[in-house]
Parts: sequence; structure tokens; C-alpha cells
Amino acid sequence: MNLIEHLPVLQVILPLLSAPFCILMRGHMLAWAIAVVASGAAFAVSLSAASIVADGATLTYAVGGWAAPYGIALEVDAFSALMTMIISGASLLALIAGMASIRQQLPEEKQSLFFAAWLLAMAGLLGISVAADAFNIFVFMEISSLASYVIIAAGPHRKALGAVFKYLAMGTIGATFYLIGVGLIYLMTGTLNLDDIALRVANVSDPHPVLLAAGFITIGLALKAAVFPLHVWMPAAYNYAPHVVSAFIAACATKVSLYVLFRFDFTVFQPNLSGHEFQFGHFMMPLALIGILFGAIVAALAKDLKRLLAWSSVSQIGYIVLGASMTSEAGMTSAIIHMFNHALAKGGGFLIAMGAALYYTTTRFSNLAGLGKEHPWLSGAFVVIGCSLIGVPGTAGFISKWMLVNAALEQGGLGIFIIAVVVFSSLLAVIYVWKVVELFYFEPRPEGASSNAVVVKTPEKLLFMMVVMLVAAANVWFGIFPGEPLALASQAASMLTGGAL
Amino acid sequence: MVEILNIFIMLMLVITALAMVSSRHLFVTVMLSGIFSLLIAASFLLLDAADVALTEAAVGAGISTVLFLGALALMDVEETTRGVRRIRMVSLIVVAVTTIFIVHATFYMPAFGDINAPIHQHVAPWYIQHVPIHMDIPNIVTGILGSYRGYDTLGEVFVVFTAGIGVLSILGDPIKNRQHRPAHNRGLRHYLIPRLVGRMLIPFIILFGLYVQFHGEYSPGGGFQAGALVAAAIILYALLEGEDKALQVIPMRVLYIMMASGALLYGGVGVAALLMGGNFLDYSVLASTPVAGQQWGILLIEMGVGLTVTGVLITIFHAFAARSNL
Amino acid sequence: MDVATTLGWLAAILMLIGAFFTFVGGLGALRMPDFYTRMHAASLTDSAGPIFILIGLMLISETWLVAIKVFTILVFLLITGPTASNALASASLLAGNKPGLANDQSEAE
Amino acid sequence: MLWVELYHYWVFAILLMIGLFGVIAKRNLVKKLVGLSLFQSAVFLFYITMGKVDGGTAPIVGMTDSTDVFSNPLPQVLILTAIVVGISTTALGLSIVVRIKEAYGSIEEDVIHEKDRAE
Repeated sequence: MNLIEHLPVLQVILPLLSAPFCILMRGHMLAWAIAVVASGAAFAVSLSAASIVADGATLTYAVGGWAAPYGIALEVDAFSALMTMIISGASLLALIAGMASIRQQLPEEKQSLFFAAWLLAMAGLLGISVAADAFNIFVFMEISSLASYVIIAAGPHRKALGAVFKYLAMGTIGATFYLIGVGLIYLMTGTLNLDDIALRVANVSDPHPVLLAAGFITIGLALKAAVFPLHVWMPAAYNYAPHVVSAFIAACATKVSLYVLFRFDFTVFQPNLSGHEFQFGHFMMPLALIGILFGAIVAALAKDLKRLLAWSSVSQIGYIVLGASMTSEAGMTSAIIHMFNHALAKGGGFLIAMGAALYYTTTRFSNLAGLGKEHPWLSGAFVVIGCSLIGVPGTAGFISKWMLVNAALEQGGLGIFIIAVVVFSSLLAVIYVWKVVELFYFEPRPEGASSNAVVVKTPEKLLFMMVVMLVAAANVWFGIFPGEPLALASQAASMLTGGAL
Repeated sequence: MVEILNIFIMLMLVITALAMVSSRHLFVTVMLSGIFSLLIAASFLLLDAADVALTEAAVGAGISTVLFLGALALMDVEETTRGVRRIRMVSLIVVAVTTIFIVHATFYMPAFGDINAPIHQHVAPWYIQHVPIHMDIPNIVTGILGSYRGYDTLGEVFVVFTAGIGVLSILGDPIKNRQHRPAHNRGLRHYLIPRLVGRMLIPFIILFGLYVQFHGEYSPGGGFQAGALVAAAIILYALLEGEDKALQVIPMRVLYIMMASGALLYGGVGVAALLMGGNFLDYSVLASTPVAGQQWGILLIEMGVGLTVTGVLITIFHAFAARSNL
Repeated sequence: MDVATTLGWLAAILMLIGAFFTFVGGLGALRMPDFYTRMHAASLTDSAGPIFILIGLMLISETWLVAIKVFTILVFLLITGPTASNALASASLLAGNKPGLANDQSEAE
Repeated sequence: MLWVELYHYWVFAILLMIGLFGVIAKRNLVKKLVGLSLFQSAVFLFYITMGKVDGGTAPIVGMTDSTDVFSNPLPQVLILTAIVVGISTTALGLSIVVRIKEAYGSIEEDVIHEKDRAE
């Protein structure tokens, strides 16, 4: 058996089939161990797949031995390899760092179910990333969504329930919209395989239903990706989820929906519908620009660290959409590299929120003052990650902003306006990051503030700090040596926009 | 003639849907949604989708209604607020605009039933032609579901599995929830006639479930429909004799194992194919000839589907029932 | 007239009778004054209607297998229908819903 | 006649929109879920409709004459999966509603918002 050949399917089934074992295990530590091992294995698979596809190759796999379009095909190219790395990496790091936090927030008897759902969420996201079949994407989207609802609803606050219900309603509408779009495309082309659709959609009898399909798919996926103004479910869901879940979901969940949106739009619709690039760009760009500013403003007004980070995500997703809405190779590169860099920064940010909650119970600002003196390493890591969120040179966030500005310059007069918005929103980012830094370093610890909610065991603490330091260091490392992710991103962008030429 | 029946059912569907959304009494809404499911199942049958009709009837009209009723037992059945006027206006506009877009696009779609439409020319004819060759089973839907698109069905099983562990995680373990209260729930013990008739029916329902399970290659049916039927039989038992009795017959531990082992059986068949030199879920390598391998593979994965679905549906029922008696 | 045509006519008449019963049942469920009388109307005709309709269907079924299947459906309907009505009525009684009797009505007036 | 060819699609559009209206406009959580499942059912109808072939039969070989025209089996397979997804979503949604009712004492969104704000 040649393992390399089976990499695309192993990527999905390793975590997927580990999930049932989690609920069969009585011990919660054993379930945790299974989850960590499965995430690690998925991460290893994604790394080896990435090393193969980095030079532009594509790994294809026919599930069941049936060739596409009759069977379901899996495809790993540079874009999907990058996504699988983000997903499995985020899951692995969050699980390792989150031991103490899970103990703090979840009752022991629920933990094995929690880890099973976690693995299913990850497997669903991975399944979407490697799928090359429009309906298969829907199935795995639903696995990941249902599992995400479960792990978010595990949050201890009752507001988590309301947040999850909203997420469930909007997520289902989004997925069903996507399903309608796929149905319309199937009606007009008779196939579900993405490559086959791209071939046949040019020859349809009439483009109107396909345009309607494009509309449904774009809106449905934008809903799931929390693109402004369809983001309303997202801040509450991130805010009230268990801290460890926030770190994982914020790093990858919405980005996978964007990944599907980009793949669909750039490979299926744009090459085959005349003028669709224009429609896509001019539909998404205003939303992206408003989203960037709106998210940053609300984040600057937030009074809770997790809420701040969640709203900052609205703004950062705007950057990704903005890059893509230019429909140029440079713009797409900036969008894809920002997916990676934002996952690093936002995942790290939520990890620090988790640490803060571990020591001080909540993440409310009123409760966090003076963290810098008591926990200098943690707050130091936040400064680094905050710089990355702002886009300070020398951090990963700078790379994507730099690429974005470069791409905007290609757009002529409109580009100047875009750059102005980006600069202004970066200033807003400085404000909201500075608010936290000021709180950590320049305000005294309030008298009688609660602290040390749980006894954090030394190994847990060591693992947690190790992961936080690793993420902070990665934010700097990929700011100075962006080589590998940038290579994957530009490879992916040229593949996507190459189809559009 | 069939066209008239079609139009009649479509009209009924729209009327029922309107009544569902406008009724202020949740109980009425839920019962209407059961009727809606039966109507739409009839419509599926008229449209030649026998498998789908069977599933919709078992799931939409059966299981889904039971779940809604189980949840309603806990809440006020009267809808008290009418909602904000502004939101209603905005949603009306959104809905109207979307309808116009869809109806506009329908004029450019292939006509209903047109055999020259692209979907009947590409991919689908290949399935109809090749299922008898590759697997030698009459039900083409089962062939596609089990083998050509078996990976989707694997996903489907895991969706059900996720729902099972999700409900358990959100509502808590039924056994633990039941410990907090006296065992006053005796089911329908004091209703003599329903109890007797119900007990008589249970074996027949299970028998029919097994028929649907193992006859799925030849006639409409398969693991999912069978799982729903068997689960319905156990749920009926729980309603008649009380959940404590039902939990004695199939304890939670067994349900956990059923949920997990069905999913693992399905995945295991795939992995076995992988180890025997084929691709994941390539059943052809499982037996001496590819056709026999396909038949074995489909039989096994359908059993996996049936196990998981039965386990999950019973678990979900117990989880809701344990809450509503608190 | 050969046998098939006779059977066809017979089946049509039986089904019309069945349809009439079902229609009357629906009318009764709408027009009767209280819960029990409504249920009475619906339950009785829900048993009578299917008997005629299904026997009619059995007469025109092409093979014996189909006829046996239809007969089985009939048996199950005859068992479950009245049971459901019984359960419904006793549930209603248990919930404190008293049947409206003639003298009650005169009191109300 | 045009409307005979297309009315199935229109019914789909109408049902879809009734469901969507239910989800967006209704403030009662159970009502929202009912709307959601109505919304999904409409899509099922759409898929099954497009698979129908005039004069076709259910895609089971050998049920009747072997020369039959079959309706398209693929949409049916997709919808079997989608129905399962739908009931899973409904079950999960209902369990969340049950917890919300226990935590807030109500399943009306307005009441829940008020209680959240009062905190």
C-alpha cells in the first residue's frame, strides 16, 4: 500500500474515525489523548501533502475507485494544503494548550463527548478542504457545523445557548442556500464534480439559472463565513464558546467557508460567465470595506477581551474578502496569505484570552488589569500577537497587509481609496490593541479582583505556555521569513486566477 | 390524471405551509408539519422517488414529530409575541425579492420532465447503465448511495452520529437526569387498549424494519429507513411501558456502542478495502469477484448505517424524555 | 361484460362509497359541536372509508402479491385507527375535558 | 403550456420563502425551527422535481418491464442524505431550545434578549 497515494483520504478519515473511539472510552484523559493524536496525525498528513503540492502539483483521489464525475473525487492542491495545515495545526495546538481550561469550563463526564465532537468538527473542515465535489462539500460542511454547534454550546454561560441557536439557524440557512445553488448548477450541467462543472457550465443553454446559482452560493457561503453584514451570529458565538473552542474555531472555521467560496467563484463562475469577475468584485468589495471599518470600530469599543477579538475577526475577514474582491493574482495572494497569518494571530489572541481566564476567571477588562505584572510572559506574548493583528513590520500580519497594499496599487484610483481604508482601520487596530496593552501594563490590579479560578497543574501550565510562546514566535518568524506559506499562497492564487484569464 | 393529483398535492402543500407558519399554537404547528411531511412524501412518490418518500414519511412525519412533541412537553405551546413589525417588513421584502429572482430564473430552466434536460443526459444514464453491471442489484438508488457516492453516505452517518453525541452533550446523560426524580413515569400503563395493541404491533414494526434493511438492494429502503423504523418500535415501547423499562431492554451503554460501532463498521469497511489494495471504500477488492465484493460492501455499510441510526434516534428520544420528566 | 370490467366497475363503486364516508367524516369533524362528537365522526368514518377503498383496490390489483399487501394494510389500519381514537379520547378525558351532553347544552342556553 | 412545465418550481419557490419568512420573522424559537425544516423540505422538493422524467418510473430495475425509462436516481440519493442532515439539525436545534427554556424560562426571543440585557 502506497501511503502517499492515499494522503487525501487519510487527511479526513483519521480524525473522522477516531471520533467514535472517543465516546467508547470512559476516561476523559484518554479521549483527550485520542483527540491530540488524531490532530497530530492529521497535521503530519497535511504537512507531507503540502510538501508534495508546493510546486504546483495536485494530488487527486477517487474514493471507492470510481473515477470522477461518477464517483467522488478528492483533490489536494496548494490552496487546500494550506487550509488543512491551518485546521489541523490550530486543532493540535488548541488541544494541547487547553487542558487546564477544559477542566475549568467543562464537567468531567461531558469531556469525552466534547472531544468526539471536536474531532468531528475538525474532520468536517478537513473534508471540505480536500473535497472536489459540490455535494460532498455540503455533507462535510454539515458535519463540521453540527459539531461546532455542539462544542460551542458546551460553554458554561447560558448566553452560549442563545448564541448557538442563532448560529444554527443562520448556518443552516447558509448551507441550504448553498444546496440550492448546487441544485441549480446540477440542473443546468448534470454533474456535481467541480472540474466537470467548470468544463460544462460554459455550454449551458441559458446563463440565468447559473447566475442565480452563483448568487445563492455566494450569499450562503458568505453567511457561513460571517462576511459583513451577515456576521451577526459570529461575535456572540466566539465570545461565549469555551475558550479553547474560540481559539480553534476562530483560527479556521470561517476561513474554510471563504475557501469554498473562492474556489467555486474563481474556478467555476468567473472563467465561464462573462462579466462575473466584475459582479463578484463590485458586490464583495463594498461589503469588505465597510466590514473592515465596522468590525474595527466595535472592537475598539469592546469591554471584554474575547468580544474584542471576535469583532476584530469581522474586520480581518473583511481584509481577506477585500483581497479576493480585486480578482487579481496579487489580490488573491494577499487574501490567502492573510488566511494563514490571521489564523496565527487570532488563534494566538484567543489562547491568551484563555490563559487570562485561567488565572482571573473571566476576560472582562475590569478583571484583567495588571495582568502584565503578575504574568509577564503571557502579556508579552499578547503584545507580539497584537502587533501582528495591527500589521507592524516584522510580524506575520505585516506581510499580508503589505501584499494587500501592493495589490491595491494595481487597481489605480480605486486602489488609493482602498489603501486609505486599510491604513485607517490599522489605526483603529492600534487603538484596540493598545487598550489591552494599557490595561495589562499600566493599570494596577484592582483590589479584591478574583483570581486563580482553578488550580493549574505544572505540566498543564508548561504545555500552555509552550504553545503560546510557539504561536507568538511563529507570528514573528513568518513575519521575517514568510517563505513557505507565501509560496503556497501564490501558487494557489495563480492556480485560481489562472482559470480566470 | 396524475397531473391533477400533482397539482392538488402541491396546493395542499402551500396551504399547509402557510397554516404552519401563521398558527399561533405550537402544537397545531407541529401536527401540521407532520401532515406536511406526509404530503411531501406523497409528492415524492408521484415524482418516482420511492426511497426518498419512505425516508421522508419515517423521518419527517414520524421521528421529527415525536421529537417536537417531546420538546413541546416542556414549554408553553402558545406563541406569545408577534415579533417586531420592522423585522417582519424587512423579512417580507427579502423573501419577495428572492422569490422574484427564483421565478425569473425558472423561465430559463429546462421544462419539468424533459428527458433532454442536461441532468438526464450526463452522469445519471451512466449510473442506470452500470449499476446492473458493477453490482448486479436492481435498486439503482441503493447502488449509487452505497458505492458510487458511498463517501457522501459515510458523511451522512457521521452527521447522524454528531447529532447523537451533540444531543447527549447538550441535554446530558439520560440516566443521570433521571436519577434526580422519583420514578413516577409508568408510560401508558393505565391505558389498557393502546398498550395491548401497541405491544402486538412492536414485533411487526421490527420485522418490517429488518425487511427494509436487508431488502434495500431490491426495493426501496436501506439502512437509514430501517434504523428509523426499528427506533420507532423501541420508542413506542418506551411510550407504552415507560422509559425505565425501555432502558432495561436497551441500556445506555449499549446505545453508545451501537452509535459508535455502526459508524466504525462503515469506516472499517472502507479501511479494509484500503488495506486490501483498493482505494478507500472500494468494495470490489473485498471478495473474489468485484461484483460479489460490491454486494458484500453495500450489505455491510447498510448495516453500519442501520446500527448508528437506530442507536442515535433512541438515544435522542431518551435524552429528551429524561428532561421532560424532570 | 367480462370479469375484469365487472371487477373494475365494482371497484369504482366501492371506492366511491369509501370516498363518501371519508368526506362525511371530514364534514363531521368540522361541524360537530364538541371534541368527542367530532372525534367520533372522524374515527368511525376513518375505519369505514378505508375498508371500502382498500377492498376496491384489492379487486383491481394485478397480482395476488399486491392484493395481499393491500389486505395487510387494511388489517393494520383496522387495528391502529380505533386504538388511536381510544387513546385520544381517554387522554382528553384524563385532561379533564368533559363530554358536552344534551342537558349541559340546555343549561348553557 | 408554460405553467404546467414550470409550476413545480414555483411551488418550490413559494414553500422556500414561507420557510425563510418563518425563520427570520418569527420570534418563537420552536417556530423558527419549524420554519427551518420547511425551508429545507422545499429544497428537497426542488431536487426531486428536477429528477423526474416524463413517463419514467422509480429507478429500480426489473420492477416492471425492463425497457422502462427511469427517473434520475442521483437527486434522490442526494436528498436521502439531505433529509438525514435535516433531521439531525432539527434534533440538535430542539435540544438547544430545551436548554434555553430551562435557563431563561421562555422560548420567545424578545424575552430572552430582555433577560440578557438585565444581567
